[in-house]
Amino acid sequence: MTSLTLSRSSPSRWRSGLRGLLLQRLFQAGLVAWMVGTLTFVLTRTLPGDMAYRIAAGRYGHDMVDSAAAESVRAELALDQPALGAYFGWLWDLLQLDLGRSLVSGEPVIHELWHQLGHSLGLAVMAVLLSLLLGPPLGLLAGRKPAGTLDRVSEVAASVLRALPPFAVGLLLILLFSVALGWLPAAGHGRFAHSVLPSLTLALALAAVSSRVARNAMAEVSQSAYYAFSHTKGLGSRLSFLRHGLRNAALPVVAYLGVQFVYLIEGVVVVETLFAWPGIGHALVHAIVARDVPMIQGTALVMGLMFVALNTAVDLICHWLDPRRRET
Amino acid sequence: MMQATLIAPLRRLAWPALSTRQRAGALLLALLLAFAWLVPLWHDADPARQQLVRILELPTLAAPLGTDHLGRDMLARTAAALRLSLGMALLSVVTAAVPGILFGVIAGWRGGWLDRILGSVADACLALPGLLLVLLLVAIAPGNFWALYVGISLVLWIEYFRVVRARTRVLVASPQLEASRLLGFGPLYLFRRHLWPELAPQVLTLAAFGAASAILAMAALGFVSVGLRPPTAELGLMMIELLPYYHEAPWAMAQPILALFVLVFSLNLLAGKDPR
Amino acid sequence: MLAPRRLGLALLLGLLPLTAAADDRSLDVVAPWEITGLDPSTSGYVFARMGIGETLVDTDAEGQPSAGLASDWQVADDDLSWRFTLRDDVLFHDGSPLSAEAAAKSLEHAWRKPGMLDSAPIEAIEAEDGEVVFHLHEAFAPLPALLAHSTTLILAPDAYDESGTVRELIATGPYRLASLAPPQRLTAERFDDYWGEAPAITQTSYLAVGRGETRALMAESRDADIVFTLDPASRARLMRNAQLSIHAEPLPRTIVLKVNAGHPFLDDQRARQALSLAIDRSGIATGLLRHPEAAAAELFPEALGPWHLGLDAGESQDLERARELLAEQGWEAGDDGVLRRDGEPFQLTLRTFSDRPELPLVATALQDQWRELGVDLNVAVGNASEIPSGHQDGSLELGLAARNYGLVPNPLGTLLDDFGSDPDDMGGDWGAMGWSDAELAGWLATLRHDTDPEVRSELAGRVATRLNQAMPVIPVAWYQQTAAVGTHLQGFSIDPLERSYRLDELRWAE
Amino acid sequence: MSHPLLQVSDLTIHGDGVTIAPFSLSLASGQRLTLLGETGSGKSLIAQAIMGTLPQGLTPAGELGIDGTSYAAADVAARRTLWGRRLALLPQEPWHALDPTMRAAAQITESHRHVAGLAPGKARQATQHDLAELGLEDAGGKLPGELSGGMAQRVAFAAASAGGAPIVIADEPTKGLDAPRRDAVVELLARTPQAGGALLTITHDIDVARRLGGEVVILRHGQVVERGPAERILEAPQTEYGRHLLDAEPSRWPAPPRLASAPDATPVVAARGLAKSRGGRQLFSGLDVSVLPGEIVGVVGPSGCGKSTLGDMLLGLASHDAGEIQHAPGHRLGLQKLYQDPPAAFSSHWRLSRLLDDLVQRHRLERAAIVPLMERLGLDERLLARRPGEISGGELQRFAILRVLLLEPRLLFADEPTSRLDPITQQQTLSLLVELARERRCGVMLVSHDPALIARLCDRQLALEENAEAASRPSAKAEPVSLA
Repeated sequence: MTSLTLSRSSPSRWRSGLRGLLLQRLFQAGLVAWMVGTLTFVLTRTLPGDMAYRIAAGRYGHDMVDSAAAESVRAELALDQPALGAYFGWLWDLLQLDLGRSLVSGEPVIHELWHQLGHSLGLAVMAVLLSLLLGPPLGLLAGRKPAGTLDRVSEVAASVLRALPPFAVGLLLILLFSVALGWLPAAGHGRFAHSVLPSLTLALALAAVSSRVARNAMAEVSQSAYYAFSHTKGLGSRLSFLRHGLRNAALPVVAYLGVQFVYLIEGVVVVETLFAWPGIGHALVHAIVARDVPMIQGTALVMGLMFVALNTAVDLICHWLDPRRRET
Repeated sequence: MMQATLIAPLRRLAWPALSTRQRAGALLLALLLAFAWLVPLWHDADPARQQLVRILELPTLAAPLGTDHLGRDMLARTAAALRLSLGMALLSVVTAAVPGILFGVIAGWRGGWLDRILGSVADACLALPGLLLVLLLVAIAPGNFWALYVGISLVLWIEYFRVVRARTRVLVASPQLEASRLLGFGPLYLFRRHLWPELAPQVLTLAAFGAASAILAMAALGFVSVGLRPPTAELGLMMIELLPYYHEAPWAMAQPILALFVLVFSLNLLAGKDPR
Repeated sequence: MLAPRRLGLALLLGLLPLTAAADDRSLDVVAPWEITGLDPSTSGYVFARMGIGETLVDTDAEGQPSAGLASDWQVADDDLSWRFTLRDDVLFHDGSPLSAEAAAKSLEHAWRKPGMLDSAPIEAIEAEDGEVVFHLHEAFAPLPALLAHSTTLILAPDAYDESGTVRELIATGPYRLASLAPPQRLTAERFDDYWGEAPAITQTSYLAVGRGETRALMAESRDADIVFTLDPASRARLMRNAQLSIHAEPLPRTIVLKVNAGHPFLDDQRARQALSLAIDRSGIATGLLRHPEAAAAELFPEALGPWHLGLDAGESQDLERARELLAEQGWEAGDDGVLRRDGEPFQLTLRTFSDRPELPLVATALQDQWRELGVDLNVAVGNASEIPSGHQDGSLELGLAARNYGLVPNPLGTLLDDFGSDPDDMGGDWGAMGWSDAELAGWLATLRHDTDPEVRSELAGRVATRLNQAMPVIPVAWYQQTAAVGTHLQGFSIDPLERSYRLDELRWAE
Repeated sequence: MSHPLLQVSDLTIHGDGVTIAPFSLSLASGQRLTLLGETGSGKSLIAQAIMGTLPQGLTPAGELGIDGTSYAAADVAARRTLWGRRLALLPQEPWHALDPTMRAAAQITESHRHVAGLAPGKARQATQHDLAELGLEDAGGKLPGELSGGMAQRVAFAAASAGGAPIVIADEPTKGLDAPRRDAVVELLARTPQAGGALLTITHDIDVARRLGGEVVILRHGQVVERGPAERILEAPQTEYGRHLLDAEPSRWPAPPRLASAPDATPVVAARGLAKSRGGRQLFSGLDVSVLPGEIVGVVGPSGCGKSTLGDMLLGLASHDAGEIQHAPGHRLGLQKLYQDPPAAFSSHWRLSRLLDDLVQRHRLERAAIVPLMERLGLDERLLARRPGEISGGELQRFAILRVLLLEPRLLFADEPTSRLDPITQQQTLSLLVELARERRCGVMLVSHDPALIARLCDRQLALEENAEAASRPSAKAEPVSLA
């Protein structure tokens, strides 16, 4: 606890708080990388079914897969390597940031990840931005007058959206925007227009939750003593909201962003399947079915690290927004 | 004397008072439970019995909610699916709540190094890509209920842990616990009288949201055909099987979605304010 | 090599690749099958169908082998060596000419990798004075048919790197690969110095979309010009759409039940026949596949000529007869409705996979229909490779798959794989298991090298009848290839052997 | 005499269970008025009615005259425009009224900039000037969380008055502050009238009313009991309640019964050479303390000097760095503690009867002993059916004493037990405590920062020295335990 009587200039306090945070996150990233890697390694080893056959099915399709194909795959990939040797081999490659090659397509895993994860990430980022446009502003407005009409309506709407499975929402959007109105392509990828419907489907689910979080935060702020004092000081409702309401209400919303990404990945899988989007969720399902071990481990690793990076970013924003956190 | 207090906590854990909104949610849930468990009593159609001649029929007397794409009775299947989903939701809530609350109280109460360890374990668990774990677990034991359920509820305990730890820290700092300890009461009494009434509403809210997300997760897995084996009636699986017939028989697909919607909606109402 | 990364980057930066001027609009094709990579052994079927790659042998309207890159071919009188003479005016996409050496080298790569050439007894492939020569160590009549398969696409020598993996797709087809974003998408553009007649449409794209509903919606919203493989439910709806014309062609592909005849419950022919008799084929065809003629009482559809017996699917169901057959073998009905024989319940596990969405559906139908008979069936929906691996380790009891008897123009190649011509080594990954019939092996052996048409059709009839009695593989339903085509296109037709989408015959309707 | 700055005529408030009798006042420039009364007397409601911040369900009636223009009491919207410009409110517990995520200086500058309308540069200069004047030169860069109670009070005052409002309303300005800071607040408030403004103060502290001077109005249950100049009202109150209220000042309390036990009796607790440091700072060292049975030992010192820590050490709740502590032989339950904020020491979810049953069951106590003790403590039987949150602070503290006495304590550490109670309740509670302690020969250590109270009640005093002005404000009520 830095001694309070000493009043050093705030930037240096900001830096020491920051260094501590980054160090801790770096350690967590290392821990996650190792845990995720080992866990997926162990789990893929315990998967039932003969790996050679599964990879052959992944490569040559269900028409052409037969024992000859499986044997040739087994020979090519020397699959019956002892488990421990393979594990340390993988760990050593990992240290050199070489994730190896996909057993099914032969492409380097980094290459596949860049393509598929890139698309998924693009979709996720668009979904989050869209949800931030839809959810929190509505929630903040509803929170300023708790139990008002806007609050009730937005609550029912949020509950409805949270109760509908993503593919039902996706289907409705396709029927409306591409079949009936013809504005947007139903599925596929390539042009920007292709990514609108899938990210909107995800955004609606996210906005439903973030609007409630924003609404609760704003309700709490608007009943707080400092909000009342800001009014009686003469700042009036608009200035009070901008200078004191917004920032204090934004804290829980930003903190919730980190958690939201966990649920987003789940929605991405469903949306990718419905909209034929070349994302990571879709690829992951195939990788596991085809026992493409390097691909599984690479994906798990990158998703884990991405999550840690994201949480660090959220922490930094929270740090910037809330000076109190810099003191502890 | 000590055993008296040991037995006592279980009996007299008072449930929190519910707001009107929550009472409406509880009522809706009760109706669904009644529907799910009472239908088989008076409508004895077998959910798996097929009549390929009478597929996607409109509701008739014999099949009050019509038939699906294999001619199976939709009323029986929806009821069976609700039973499964509710069972799954209850199971995943309990296995997430119990460790979550236990570790949360321990971390909040003891603090210090124990708190830091449990905290970093929780963060690490959250960093694990939940989706990947579920897919791997399901691949290990394809189609069986337990692998699916463990995978889904693996990550849910962290929310309980975080909320309970935060609340416990605040309570441990307040004088009421110190006063009771000075008056000679043991830790179990302190939990029952001081911690539990404070935590109960939050836990109920998390339980309701957790159950809803578990059910939706199972439905999502069904969508990527990683879910349960046929002919199990599960809400997510039914939606996927009936999805292709959304134009020809929209009412067929609407039923599982409506059932899921009412179930999740009642849980959301029951949940009250979101403590996250 | 055109890096798909640039495509990913373009999307991320939100750049809008401008759609070209009206005339060279892109023809967008949508189908369910994903592209694994550049190698013909894994994704050759997509490149063949999109007119990017070609094979030595092509097929004519009746599905018989016809001239492709090879103008014609003869077999030496000892039936052990085949000579294929090549067309002399063929250029690869990189401008280099097609030589015998290039073709032989490409076929050798294909032969070394898993593919169709495995099932032919090839000794060596050489190029001798402008011709490709195959040396076999025993006679094999269907060799030309094998060379029509998409795993034997002919690529230029620099398409391969030293280790034999395909670096770049340099083939001879009317279209050239423009971009590839596995597993979902590729685009192609017209190859101007194509040896054959240049196609009317200049730009094409292929998109793999797994879900049937999405494909149907893309057809409706005109996002795709041609959509292949419509799911039964959407087909009825799309029929009523004025802007779409729906095409359907029977395919030589059959939904079959691979039976482990070595299993104690199933080793008796009567048990297998009982299971077959309990199947309500017309119910499955009309209710599930929405196509009554799909009900299959026998393995081979009409398109396979002499192999087709013309049995009526209507009478193929007889539940009483099935119960009698099982009773004869000592099965009595237990109180829970499941048959028992000296304490053991009649319980089996059926393995199938969801790559073809209709298979789990048919499995669920079989489950219910056999319950009527008293057979308790577990359905395990897993990966396609579980059936061949189950065949190898003997753990398979029942497998439901969609066997393509038209992989090559003549079904004999597939039958040799599935049943075998050597009496003491019968059966195959996707064919019979734990079952042998010396007589049938003999017939197949003669068919291997006898080229006289009467003998072939008479033997074919006998093989088909025997398979229909012994039921080592129980037929359930036949397939249809369906496609929804926008009315703004003309000249569309479906290739019954699924070898090509025939894009080069299409024109924009004015 | 210029026309009055603030004119209130026949102000009444009615709503669910609240009736305030017609009330009028007139404040000219330089004048001060103090509303004095106990909790529930309606003094805060009058201030809120004038300001226009009454909670839902309460409707004011009557006329207000501000700077000559008249406003209907019910027309809150009109008065909103005066906030900060003509009417300034200094809220209760100002450390909660400052935005926790904004630095102190910024919260003052924004009033100069947006209310007084100064240009950004000028507003910053004005803020520096205000801070310097209030002795807060280095507090500008700090967050409200880092300010002590007194510092927060001054920052809030600067922020409220930066708008240049002549009329200042101060709501319970000294609540939760210790004696030295109370005087600083009175001097702070006096600036407004000296600068030509008008000051309306609401307090339950008689000493503050006396120091502020001007007119004093004593309120009880919404009725004006007595009103007049401070010198007359606070020295010679006419009404019986007035006298009763003044007698509640510690300096007027009758002396308690002398300690009966012999000085050489074994002390309940004896400690020698105690030392303790916290957060790197030495709180005290070489401290000797002992308490005889039935003796009242007072503990005095500024907030944050370690009074509570000493208590925890003697009760065995906290470790001590040096020295040793002997307890008279007896059960551990003999060491008990009374808390400053009574509701925080109880779980608010259970009825008091249930809590008592738990205690009786836990220690197999004599149930018969409860009723006479309750009568002795002036606690009505019917209170047992209520929850801690549903009874007054005074009653709850007496219930806490009941709870403790049932265990026949040997040593009772009372940590500022009555600092949050009204004067009269404080007097009743403390006299009961002393009486019962003497009777049951229980040693009491009484902590308070009101020297007069300690001098009057205690047999001996223990003073803990002044330390560097610790930044921790009065033991702020813990995070609101009740459900948000």
